[in-house]
Amino acid sequence: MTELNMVEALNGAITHAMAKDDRVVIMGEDVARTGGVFRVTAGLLDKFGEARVIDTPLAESGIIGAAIGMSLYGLRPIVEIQFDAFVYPGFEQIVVHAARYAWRTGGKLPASIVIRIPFGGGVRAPELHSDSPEALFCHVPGLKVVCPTTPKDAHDMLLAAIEHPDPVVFMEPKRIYRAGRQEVPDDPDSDDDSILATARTAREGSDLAIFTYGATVPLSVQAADSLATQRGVQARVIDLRSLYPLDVGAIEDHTRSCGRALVVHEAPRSGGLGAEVSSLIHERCMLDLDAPALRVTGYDVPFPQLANEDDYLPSVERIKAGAQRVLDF
Amino acid sequence: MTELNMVEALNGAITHAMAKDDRVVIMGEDVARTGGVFRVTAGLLDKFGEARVIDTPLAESGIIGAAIGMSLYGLRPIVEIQFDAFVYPGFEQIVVHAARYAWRTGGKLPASIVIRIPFGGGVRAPELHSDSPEALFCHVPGLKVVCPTTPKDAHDMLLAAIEHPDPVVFMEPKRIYRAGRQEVPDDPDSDDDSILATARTAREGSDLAIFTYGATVPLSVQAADSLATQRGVQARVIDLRSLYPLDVGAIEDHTRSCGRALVVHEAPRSGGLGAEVSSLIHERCMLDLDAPALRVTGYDVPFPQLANEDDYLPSVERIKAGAQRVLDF
Amino acid sequence: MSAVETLRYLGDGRDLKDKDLPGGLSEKDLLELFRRLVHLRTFDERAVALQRQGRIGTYPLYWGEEGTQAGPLYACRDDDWVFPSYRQCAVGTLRGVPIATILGWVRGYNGPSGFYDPAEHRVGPICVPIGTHLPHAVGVAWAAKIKGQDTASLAWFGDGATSEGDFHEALNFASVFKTATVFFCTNNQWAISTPISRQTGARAIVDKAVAYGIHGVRVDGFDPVACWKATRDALERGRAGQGPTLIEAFCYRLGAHGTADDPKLYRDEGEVAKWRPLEPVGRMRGYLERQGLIDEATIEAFAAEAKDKIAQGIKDMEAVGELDEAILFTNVYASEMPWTFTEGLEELRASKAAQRAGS
Amino acid sequence: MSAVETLRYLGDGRDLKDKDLPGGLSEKDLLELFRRLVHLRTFDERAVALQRQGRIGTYPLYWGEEGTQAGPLYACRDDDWVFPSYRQCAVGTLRGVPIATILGWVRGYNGPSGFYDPAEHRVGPICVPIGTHLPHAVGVAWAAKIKGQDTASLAWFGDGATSEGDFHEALNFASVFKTATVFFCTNNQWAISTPISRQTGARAIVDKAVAYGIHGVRVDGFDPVACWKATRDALERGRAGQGPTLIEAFCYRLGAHGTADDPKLYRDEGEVAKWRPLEPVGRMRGYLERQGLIDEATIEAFAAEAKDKIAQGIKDMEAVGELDEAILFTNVYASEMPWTFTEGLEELRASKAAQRAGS
Ligand SMILES: Cc1ncc(C[n+]2csc(CCOP(=O)(O)OP(=O)(O)O)c2C)c(N)n1
Ligand SMILES: Cc1ncc(C[n+]2csc(CCOP(=O)(O)OP(=O)(O)O)c2C)c(N)n1
Ligand SMILES: [Mg+2]
Ligand SMILES: [Mg+2]
Repeated sequence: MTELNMVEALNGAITHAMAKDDRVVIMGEDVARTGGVFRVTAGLLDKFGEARVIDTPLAESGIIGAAIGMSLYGLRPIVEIQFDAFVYPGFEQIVVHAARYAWRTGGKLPASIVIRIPFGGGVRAPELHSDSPEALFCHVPGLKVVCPTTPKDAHDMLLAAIEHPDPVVFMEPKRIYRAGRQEVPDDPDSDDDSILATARTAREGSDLAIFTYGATVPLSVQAADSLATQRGVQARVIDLRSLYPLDVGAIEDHTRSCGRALVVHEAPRSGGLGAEVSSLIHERCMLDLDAPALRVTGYDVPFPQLANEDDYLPSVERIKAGAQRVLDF
Repeated sequence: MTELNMVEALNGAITHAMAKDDRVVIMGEDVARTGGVFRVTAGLLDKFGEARVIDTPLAESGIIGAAIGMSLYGLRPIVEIQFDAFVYPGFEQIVVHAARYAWRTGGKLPASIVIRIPFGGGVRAPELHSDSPEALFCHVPGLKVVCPTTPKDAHDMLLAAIEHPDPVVFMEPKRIYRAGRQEVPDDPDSDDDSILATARTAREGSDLAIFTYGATVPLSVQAADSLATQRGVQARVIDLRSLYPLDVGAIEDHTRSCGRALVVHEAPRSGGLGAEVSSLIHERCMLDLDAPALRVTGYDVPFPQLANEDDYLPSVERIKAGAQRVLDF
Repeated sequence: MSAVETLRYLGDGRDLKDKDLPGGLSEKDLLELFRRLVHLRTFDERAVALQRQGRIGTYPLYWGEEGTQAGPLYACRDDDWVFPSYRQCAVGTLRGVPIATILGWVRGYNGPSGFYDPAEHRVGPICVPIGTHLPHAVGVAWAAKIKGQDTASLAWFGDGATSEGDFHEALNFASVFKTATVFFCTNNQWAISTPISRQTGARAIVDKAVAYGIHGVRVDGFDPVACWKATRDALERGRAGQGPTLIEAFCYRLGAHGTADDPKLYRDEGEVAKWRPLEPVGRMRGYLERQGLIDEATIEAFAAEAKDKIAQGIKDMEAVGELDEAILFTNVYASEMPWTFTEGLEELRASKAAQRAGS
Repeated sequence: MSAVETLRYLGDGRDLKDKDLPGGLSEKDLLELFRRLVHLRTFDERAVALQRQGRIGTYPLYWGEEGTQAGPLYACRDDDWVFPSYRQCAVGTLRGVPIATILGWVRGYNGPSGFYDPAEHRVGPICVPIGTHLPHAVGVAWAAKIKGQDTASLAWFGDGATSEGDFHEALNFASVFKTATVFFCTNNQWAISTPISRQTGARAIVDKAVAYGIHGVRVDGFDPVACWKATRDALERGRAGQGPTLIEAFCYRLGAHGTADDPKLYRDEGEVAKWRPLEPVGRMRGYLERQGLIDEATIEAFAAEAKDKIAQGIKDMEAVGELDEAILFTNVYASEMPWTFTEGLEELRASKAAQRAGS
């Protein structure tokens, strides 16, 4: 079995799902002829034909709205949003329809769609190609929001998302699309979709729990490694995977067993997912905390021009500094 | 001087601004001929004419986008969104343009617009007429987000928002539009716009600080009064007024002096503004806290059908229960 | 600019002459169509009365638009999906949706079973956000096409809806992918207080079909037969792979926007009076009478039947007892409740218990 | 269906014959227009080279679309506002925007002074999100009208942009409020890898004007004079209160979508070769030569001037030194920095200091 990067793993998952279930279609801008600007859908057009691998007109609300309609008729559409910030024109369809269809129909007819969104910075892209909008979706009732960090998780989580009855916003950390390779069996370890609701331990440790997701997971692991060598402290890194609902059990357990916690993400701080995680930590584990849980995040500013993006992005240095503040409290 | 309710106070503020500054225009669906579905703009058409009091086509993205364009040419447009959930089609224009124009132009040309959004439930309205989307805007870099709770604040804050150079999302708690009357002088107390960035103490007390905004302010005051009579504890109620940026000084001071804090809002809990306030409280005041700060909020569900809305809305009872949990910790 | 051609069959018994009816409508069909108009009219008038009595919430009356609803629906095959806006809230009752469910929707309270299953009736949920259901109609017909089936779809919307981006994106998608979708625009010339002149600079809404290279037809929206005919032809073209059709049903909003709206604030009631005599129920009844196709007894029978059905629907709605607070949470996800819901429900139940105990 | 009429003046020296030029263009104007084409072409070719050398970021080349930019701009009055998309990123340099500022934008780094002030040049910021600047153009002309001024506006966008809801809403608003706005669509028949046939079912993009009851014109997008003429007429109509115009500049995207794109993946280079001879710079040069309006010396002078200006612009861009991290925060609000910014900046500076110390 060959090792795959995240792009190949996602491509494999879609191929696998489309081969075994002809209700699955993939649609979006430039997904067919070119196989997507990130090549996630490369080769699918030849394999499954243009009825199921669909280059759409340039209209995100129309894409998502049509996908919702397809799902009502029994298809399982996967939508690709070309870049993070281009999901905003489709925001209304997601909030008022994708998220509310099950509720509006007394639970009888959910909008079973997957919205794939390559997100985040670090790829030296032009304006509006580096946003991290995930927290917006976590505040919209009726959605599931997930974010894989490893090729295998990306593969297994996408397969689970496609089978999941409720709409899933599938955040793909584009910065680590090709960062590392991993063995990825065609069939996921389990066929229940618990992977869509549970966190994963990315690094063991007992002195500090670092909760994060996406491209800041490997950075947090690096920070933890360097803290281990430099200070001899062992930080545990938790890859949240599920952004809504959060794995509150994991958040509580890891916080309690470490007594100290740090939350890391790339999105702007105010109203980011870190605020929710931090609130849960303090509301539920106050007495087990030796220090307040802190946040290392992006700043409350528009994602900067590319020459400055390294100043915006949480760095290993900033994660370490945040960890120190929690440890030295 | 006569006493005004919030609707009349807002109407007065717009009249005042339009009379003294002909750059100010008001636009939206049904704002002119009928004076708005809530009558906030009643009478303006006759006073200022249809060039400046504008019934637009039914298209929120077009409305907000055109208002941005007007502001580039030197006007000061006020946009009325008819109901909370109908701002979503305009979301892209708000996030990628209104919020980023100043940044994109090196601070030289901000989008100086005010987006008025009657929001929240409790008015027995149909689906999508009762949303509380404010937290979404608080996570969008480049916006100011405010929410008045009294007629006088509504008047003074709207005047300040109209003069403010940056885009202001002006959340109007429709449930208390006509709840109470207050003396509202034509000219605000101060002509600096600090009112857009500072919290207000709605009720004095020293045992517990309740942070809230909008329609849950009067409810929190009621809860505090009843706690005073029933338990002899005095809860201080803080009307945040500014949702972004938050008045962190006030949050710290009130938390420290009370030692206990509760956050209350109507929006769904996860990722709501309460998460940010709670995080700030714990990150900054941990050692001054006798108990974890808790949240009393709406649930993570779509706003229910109107017959059930009282089950969704934070009630005096639920606020008291939350306060008790903090007090009895 | 040349006047816009408008399809019309039924006269008004005065200046407008009756025309020969299109093929495909037997006398039985005509009576059935009229029966449905009576049903919708009766529902509407009863609903307004219920609202006045405070037994249901704000209600979007459609008095005068019965023909734009019953006509197109009668042209649909039973497996075709239709997507109503709030203005067509009751149209589903012609497809087996319980009257009580629709009334419950207006009342804001649908009972434990909740709202109907759109797939069961091929009737979309009542759409409140303007124009947003149009892409769904496209998706349904598109999905059928992908599955190799010729199921079509139809969406109702108003003149105001044509200003929204979703209208544009939906028609564009339907055109590019040639989906069998009928875009049925009820141009009643008002969007709450906003007149059509503030909604578009186009000569007519039907002209917007040109922008998508699709077929467009304008019909007399007060003529149920014209609404039926235009829709039937559109469905045939769609199933034949010729793509979508934009139908403009030109009429006038004879009632208020909703029971909370007061049109006197913004329009001249004289204009309303001018249009009122053209309303479809009396119009079709007059036609059937002129043609000797109906008698008093049948008319009364239809009226009585509708009255009984709706009376029963009201009983059923009001029989639905107090709602368990769990309803806030139970139907949000098709999958199992997340912990946030179970904790929320617990908190809610505890506080309600405390409240009961307290008082 | 009838063929779409396409306005054209300049021949290609082969099958396409030269036509008499429209009034209003003196020989001086023609030379000036050509000079601007040369300027844009030179910028584009240098920018592509810079990208290849890694001196700037991904660049949206516009090779062949110079006429759709210089032509319309030359028709504008100096106080008219124009709104470019990324594809017209350099057009502002014809309105006094420093070349270094545009190159800096592509490089992702604009120096302490940041981006230019749109009001100073009446040139909107380069718009990345497709179609979203069209409502801004409407708002500008609308505001002028409210102020009793006849300033007009123009927005450039592509064929793909016509699929977005904002295109529709903007044209509808402009039509209803009769704003003096020119919607200039460069139909280069591709949206990245998506051909125009996947973008619309309309016979031609210009047909979309009918949907708004506005004027529409189709021109040869490789003919700078036709682009100028259609725009000038549109501006006159607009100032006269006759509302907006939709101009479709029909051409072909001769280059890649951007420097990161490989068209071989999705289109036949043979087709490109077919269109290439029609490109505007050589085309206008040929015309001027056939008419004896230009000589080698002038051509070389224009080329040299452009080369020097852009060389200087590159120097200026690269002279901009390391950027202070404060730039992340300083320009987000026109009002004073909130506490979240001052704290953020503090954290950032501390961690960068630590990093420097550490290494
Ligand atoms: C996106 C959105 N914006 C605003 C509204 C508020 N609203 C409800 S009905 C209406 C007017 C609709 O007019 P039209 O489309 O002509 O339909 P009609 O009511 O005449 O049937 C408006 C503005 C809404 N429901 N959705
Ligand atoms: C809202 C939005 N969606 C998607 C994109 C990604 N994108 C950038 S350019 C482009 C194609 C645009 O094609 P067209 O409008 O024809 O302009 P052209 O590039 O041909 O000049 C796409 C899809 C974007 N920038 N904005
Ligand atoms: Mg209408
Ligand atoms: Mg193009």
